[in-house]
Formats: sequence, structure tokens, C-alpha cells
Amino acid sequence: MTAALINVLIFPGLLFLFVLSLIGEYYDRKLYARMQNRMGPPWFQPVADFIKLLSKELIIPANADARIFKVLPLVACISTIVAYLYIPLFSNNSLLPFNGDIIFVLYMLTLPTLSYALAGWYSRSPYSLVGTMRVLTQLFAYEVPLFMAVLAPAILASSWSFQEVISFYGNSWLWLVNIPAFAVAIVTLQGKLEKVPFDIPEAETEIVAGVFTEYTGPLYAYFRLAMNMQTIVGASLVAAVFFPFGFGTCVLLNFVIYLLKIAFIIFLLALMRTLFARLRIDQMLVFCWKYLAPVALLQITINIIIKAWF
Amino acid sequence: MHAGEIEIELKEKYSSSILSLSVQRERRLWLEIKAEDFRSCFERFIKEDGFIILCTITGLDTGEKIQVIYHMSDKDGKMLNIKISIDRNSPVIGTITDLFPAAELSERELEDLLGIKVEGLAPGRRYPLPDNWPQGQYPQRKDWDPSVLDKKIEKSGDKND
Amino acid sequence: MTKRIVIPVGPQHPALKEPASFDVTLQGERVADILVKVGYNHRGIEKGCEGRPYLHCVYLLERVCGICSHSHSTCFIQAVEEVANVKIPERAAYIRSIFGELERIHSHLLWLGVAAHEIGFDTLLMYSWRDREVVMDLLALLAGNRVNYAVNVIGGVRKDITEEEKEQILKAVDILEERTKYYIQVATEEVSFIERLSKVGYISYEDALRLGAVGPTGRASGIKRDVRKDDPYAAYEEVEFNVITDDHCDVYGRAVVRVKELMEAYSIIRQLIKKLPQTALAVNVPKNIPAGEAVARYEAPRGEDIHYLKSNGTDKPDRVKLRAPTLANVQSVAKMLENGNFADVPIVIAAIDPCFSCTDRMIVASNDLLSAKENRMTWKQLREFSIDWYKKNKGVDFSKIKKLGK
Amino acid sequence: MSKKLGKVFVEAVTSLFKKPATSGYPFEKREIHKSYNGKIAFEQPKCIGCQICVKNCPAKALIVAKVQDKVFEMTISLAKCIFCGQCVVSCPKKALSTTSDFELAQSDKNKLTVKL
Repeated sequence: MTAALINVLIFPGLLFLFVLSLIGEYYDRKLYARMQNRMGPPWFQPVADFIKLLSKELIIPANADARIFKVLPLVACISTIVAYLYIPLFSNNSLLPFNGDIIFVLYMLTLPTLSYALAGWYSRSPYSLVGTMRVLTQLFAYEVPLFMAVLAPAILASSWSFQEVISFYGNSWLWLVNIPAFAVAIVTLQGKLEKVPFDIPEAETEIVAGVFTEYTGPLYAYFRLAMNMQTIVGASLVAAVFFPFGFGTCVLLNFVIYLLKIAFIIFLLALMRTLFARLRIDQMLVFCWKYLAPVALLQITINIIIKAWF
Repeated sequence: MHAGEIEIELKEKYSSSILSLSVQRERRLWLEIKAEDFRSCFERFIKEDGFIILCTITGLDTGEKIQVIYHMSDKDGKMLNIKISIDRNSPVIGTITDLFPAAELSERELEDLLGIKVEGLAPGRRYPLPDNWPQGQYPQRKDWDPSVLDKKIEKSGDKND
Repeated sequence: MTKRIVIPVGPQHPALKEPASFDVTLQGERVADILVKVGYNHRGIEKGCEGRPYLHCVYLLERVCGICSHSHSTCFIQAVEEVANVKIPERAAYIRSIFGELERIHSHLLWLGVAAHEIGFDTLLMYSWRDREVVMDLLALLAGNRVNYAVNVIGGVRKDITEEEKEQILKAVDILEERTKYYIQVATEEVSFIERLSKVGYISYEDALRLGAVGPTGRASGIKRDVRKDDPYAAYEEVEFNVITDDHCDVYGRAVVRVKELMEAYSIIRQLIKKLPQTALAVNVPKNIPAGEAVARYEAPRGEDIHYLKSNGTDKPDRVKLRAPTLANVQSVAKMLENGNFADVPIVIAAIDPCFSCTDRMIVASNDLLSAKENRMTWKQLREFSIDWYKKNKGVDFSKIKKLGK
Repeated sequence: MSKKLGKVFVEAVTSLFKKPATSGYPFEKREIHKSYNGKIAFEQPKCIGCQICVKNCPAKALIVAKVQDKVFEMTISLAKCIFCGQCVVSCPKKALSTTSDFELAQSDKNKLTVKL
């Protein structure tokens, strides 16, 4: 019981993920800034932002449904943390492995997006309303390619569990086959995290902050936290599925390799943020279905062929 | 065509409506016409004389009359400034938004700042004064007293604390 | 979807750096209707000029707008000089043109950054504003200020350009030219940039003419109008340059026109520096300007700027009227957005390079007379409210902290 | 137009290894040109009290007061000053000059009125 509580609350649950997400946010912002030839924030900026938001006044719009309005940020946070508990980080085993945990994690990661949409809907502000429409439209655009891309390696391993996928690839170089799916996963992950070029649901210059427009103070802090944790969880998921190596006996080495893996993935995400302009929602739909979905399908086909061949 | 040639031409064509016409320099023509002939002349300036661009409309209060100046330009950069004078107590002009939709803001400005009634201007939001500006206060008129505003501010007691 | 929602873009909105209001009626993501309201920034400058000596008017008009400050002061001074029948020394005309072009460079680089930001391309914003610092530093060196240069006086200019400064200008222009070539490449080749800009905010040649679009907005629709060519002022008759036009008629075309105009500006500055004649800087103009009236035109970075001046023989003008380029352009925004996407609203508004300070020129500060109904808080009330709030909700008592400055 | 993807890639990656263009302002200060229009400097002995600067100041920020015979004192309101430098140009005795001091913000309003 105590062990389980420690797992949930401290390691690798809430506290660890919290610290890691703040570090991740700092790293992401610093990289983004340096690529734009700026200095970027000091190391304590994410913590300072978080504390500042917590101390601010909480304003709930008169039209909003107060109860749901307050609950949604927590839903987003909790579902992200739960997803994290089921991802193997630095051993080939997650905390609570079971068959089908890949699917479970993917669905847990969809929950925050839905809570954003609901948050926008219940805010009853025109900006949030447009934001909600865009969140849902975007969800339809990236979710299918993301699922296909993440599940392609699992198809090759003929299993829905992280443990078996990782042990299937073992120390062979077969994971290199999945690189196209990795590319699709990174791009769609960017869409899931709602960052440029896919920050359409919260496009600052169009709809202020989209679904979060009416959120202030602590509630907004939790949403931001959920967003940051999602970055880490998403990166961990992609790392576990596409880089199934570096799970040796030395735990410390494994830990360093894990950090390097997510650092690399966050770097790719930051790079994408630097290079492109924001797409329009219709362009996003076209892009996802015209380019990403076929690539992911192709990957699945390749994997099925390889499987038949072996 | 030089400004001098245009001057002669305009004088011949519109002799009945022109009150005065002068050439300040190359590309600057000043023209004062009778207010009642304005519309018909204006249309002809556009169609026949090539002054197809409306730069802006200026309204000014001379003390006895309200003057409205239409600054027109042709493609070579010649400017024709058409001046009409109207009665100060009940200033009325006709709209030109049917010819130049872009004149809308300028005409609203005349309404707001000088209290000119623009006939035929479609209803819309006022410009540039705030929506709750007091009725009948036209700041661009020479006899307008800005202290109307100051007094009220003092009364409310909050002085930039 | 039949339900329509009205999205207020402005008076305060992250897409707009200045107050203006665009009420966008949306049908899904499509713009069904748009209602433009300007006038939030009316500061009574025209009226203010009437009570001030000409010398003060120059400084007041320079502050109509921060970006095109030189445009407004030069345009006004041209009108004054025409009424007073003064011919300025040649060197003064050249220096005015040099400042005008430097201003155009910084304005267009600023626009490029803003436009990039509106479509979420912050990297380009950072790069172009970083490079804009080169010209801002140059202006600070030449004039002493980054904006509101105060180089103009009635009858000429106040600041000279020394040999050493000439070198620095040329050096800066070389750096900027190289960077601008890069931006031309980015603007014309980067896919995501083009995708967001082309076929957005379309306005045909006829519509642009009818709605009176000026400057780069008009030129991107093929209207070959440029006051520098049509009605030359300052030293523009002495230099050769092209009027850049484009036939895309969309936001992409406006971007291309602006970056290409930058290249023209560099060439103009080089020619002016090379030819800079050695004459006096200014002639003396008596304080009292003879009665008369004049209209002056000036090609500001955003388009044609027009000042009307009526003088009455005293040292104060009788009537000053100014028409900023944005006033001419803002009315075409509604047309550009017809059947557009909501996502394109910010960039289309930004594409005319709006400057509502120029457009409006007046607001009455603390106008409590206007309505007592509105719920307004004074500074004091706001402070008390916040102290109460923190006491009640956070248990912190801030009332002990002394008010700054007391 | 020839379309390319990621046109700023090279610049972005090289920027990672370049010195940032921005600086941590209050700690790191940039060099300011000597010709910068900052706070006005006043040389008291040169002043003849002609009041031209006061009259020409568009912001009415200057006050020149007579302290004793042929000695004048100048007070400037930095809140009103628009840093145009007109007073420097107007002064017939060149008693005024601009300095590159631009960090003039104060949290106390009264401190903004300075005796020069």
C-alpha cells in the first residue's frame, strides 16, 4: 500500500513528473529561444510562472458551469499522470504492466484533449467556443495517424503490451524499420500538444488563448501543468515505442539514456515550432489525412509484410 | 497636360459654377464652386477630367461659414481641391459614398467634429468620437469650448491619484 | 452549421497592437460579416494644433504615430513651407529623404515581423526584429532618438550627416541588404509562409481603386501609385528608383511588395549619400506664417499621407487636417475578408500595416462626463479592492505596504 | 515561386551556437551613443535667463528661475519632457546639452522633477 502510494505520488508519479515537466518546459523554451537567437528564460522561470499563477485571483465567468469548470483541469492532470504510470521508463517494465497497456496509454492521453474541449465549451465565451470547435476538429485530424503510427511497431511485435514490444525488438536493429512511423508520431504529437505549427486551437493572434481564454489563476496553472506533463508523457511514449533499447542492468545508465531520448524528442518538437508558420485548420486536416495517414498506413503495411516474411 | 492648361479648360467648362480658381503650383489646383452645383460638377470631374482618386475630405469652420474641401487627385499626381461653403447654422451636404465608398469615414468625421449633416450617408457607427459623446458638441468648430469637458472631470473628484 | 457567433477582434486583442474593433460574425470557420469600428485612439491632435505655435505643432504631429513619425512631421512642414513660400536648402531635402527611407526600412522590417507573428511564425519575427535593430541603432546615432527623430525644422533640418556617419549608414545598409535578400528568399520560398499568405485577403485592382487603397496595399493590387514618383518632394526627383507593384492582389503580394521596397530603399539611400550636396542646413522662416492654405503629400511607409494646412497670418495654424494612410486602407479590410477564413482575419488586418494612432488622432482622457453609468474603478479603488481580496482569500495583508511615491 | 520546406532551418540551427542577440538588460548594459537624446545637462554659468528654451519647449517641461543677480536655476520635469532636444537647439548661449542618460524612471512622481 505504501509502496503504491509512493509510486503514485512521488516516483514515478506526481512529484517526479512535476519536476521533470518543469525541466522539460525550461529546456523547450530555452531551445526555442536560442534557435531564434534570443537569450531565453532563466532556469527558475517555469517554477516562477507556476507559483505566480497559483497566487492569482481565480475568476469564474458568470455564464460558466462552475463545477465542471473547476474539475476539468484536474481531469487533464490526473489522466496524464495515470498514463505516465503505465509507460516503461528505464526498465523494460512499467509499474503496472498488462496486455493492452499501449492502447490504454493512448486513450488516457486523449482525455486531456477532451477536457480542453469541454473546458472551452463550458466557459461560454466566443473565443473559447471557437477554440472548442478547433480542438475537436484537430483531434479528428491527428488522432488516427497518431494511433496508427504508435501501433505500427506493436503490430510488428504482435503484441499490445509495452513489455513484449520492447523485448521483441530486444537488442536487434529492427526498430530502424519504424522510422517513418516515428516521423508521423512526432508530427502528430506536436498536434496533440497544440504547438506551432498546430497551435490552431489556442492561436494567440486569432482567438486569444482558445479554450483557455477564460481560465485564470490556479486553474490555468493546472492546465499549463497538464500541458507540460503531456509533453513529457508523449515523449516518453514515443521513446518507449520507437527507441526500445537502453534497458540494461545499470539503472543509472538507463535513466540517463531515458533522459537523452526525451531530450532528443523535445528538441525535434522545438525545432518544428521554430521552422514553420501556423497552419489553418483546413490545411491541418488536409495535411494529416493526405500525408500523415498514408505514411502511417504504409508503415503498417510494411510491418505486416516483414512479419509475414519472418 | 500642365496645370495652366487645365486651369483654362476647367474655367471654360464650368464657368457657370466656379466661384474662383487658382493654380498654386504645378499639381495643385484650388477651386471654389457653388454648393448647389457641387454634385453635378463633381461627377463630371471624375468622368471627364480624370480626377478619379479621392484623397480626403477636409471640413473647416471659418467663423461665418462651414467649408468643405474635397481633395481629388488624378493618376499623374495632380491635385484638385474643390471647396464648397455652406451655411454654418444648418450645414448640409450630400454624400459621395455612392461614388467613393471610402469616403464614409471622412464624412462621418465631418458629422462628428463639425456637426455637418451628410444626406444619404448610410447609418452606422460614429467616428471618431466615443459613442457616449454629448449631443451637440462639435470640437472642430471654432467656438467650441473644451472647458465643457474639464468641469465635469473636476466634479468627479478623481484626479489621477 | 447555421448558428452564427460574433467574435470581437478588438478593441483589445492580441492580434492588434493598437485599439480598433472588428466584430467578426462567423459561420463555422467562415467569415460571414465584419463590422469595422475605429476611433478609439482619437487624441484631438488636429484640434490641439490650432492652439499651438508652428514650432510646437511639428513636435506634436511627430507624435501622431511612433513608426511613421518622420512622415507626419515632414508632411506638415512641407505644407507650412508651401504657404510661407520657402525653398529649403538642397542638403536639407536630401537629409529628409535619407531619414524618410531609413524610416521606411524600419517600418517594413517591423511589418514583416508583425505579419509573421500573426501567422504564428515567431522565428521570422525574432529574426527580422533583430535585424531591425541595425537601422534603429543607426537612427539613434544620427538623430539621437530611436523614434520621433526630431530632425525637421521649418525651413530645413536640424541634424547634419557627417562624413563619418555616412560611412556608418553605408555599412548598415550593406548588412541590411544582405539580410533582406535572405528574407526575400524566406518569404517567397518557405512553404508554410506561402500557404498562409497566398490567396488570402484578395482585393482586385478595381476594388482597390474604388476603395481608395494606398501604398503597398494598393501597389500589391497593381495600382502603380507612389507619391515619391507622382508628386516628388524632398530629394526624390534626384534619384532613380522603381515603383514596386505586384499582381497577386493578396497578402502574399503585399509581403513581396514590402520586401522588394526595402531593396529600393537601400539603393535610394546609397544614391542620396553619394550625391549629398554641401549647402546650409536650414533657412530662417519667420514665426508668423502668412495667410494661405496648402495640401502636402508624402509617401509614408504605409502609403500616402496627406496634410492640409490653413494659416491665418499668426504664429498658430488655423486648421490642420491629416489623412493617414491607414484611414484609406482600413475600409478595404471588410472587402478583403469577404468569405475568408477566421484564421486569416489577423493577417489580413495586419497586411494593410494598420496604424490606428495615425488614423484616429483623438481621445478624451478621463472623460467622466460621458457616462457615470459605466463601471469604472479609480486607481485608489482598485488598490483597495486588491488589498481586500488578498486579505479575504489569501490571508495576506498588503495594506501595510506603502503606496509607491507617498 | 519555388517552394521549400523549412527555409529557416540552417539559420535556426546555427543560431543555437551563436551568441544571443538579446542581453539581460539591467545586469548587462549596452553602450549608448554619445549623441543620444537623453536627460538634458545644464551649465549654470552660461545661462542668461532669456527664457527662450522655456518658450520653445513643446511639452512645457522647463522652468528657469532667477536665484540671484545673473544666476539662474533650471528645473525640468522628466515626466513632461519628450526628449526632442528643441531647448538645446534654441539656447543662444549653448548652456544646454543632451546626455546619454536614459534610465530616468522613478517610482516616486515627485522625484521626476529635477533641478539641473
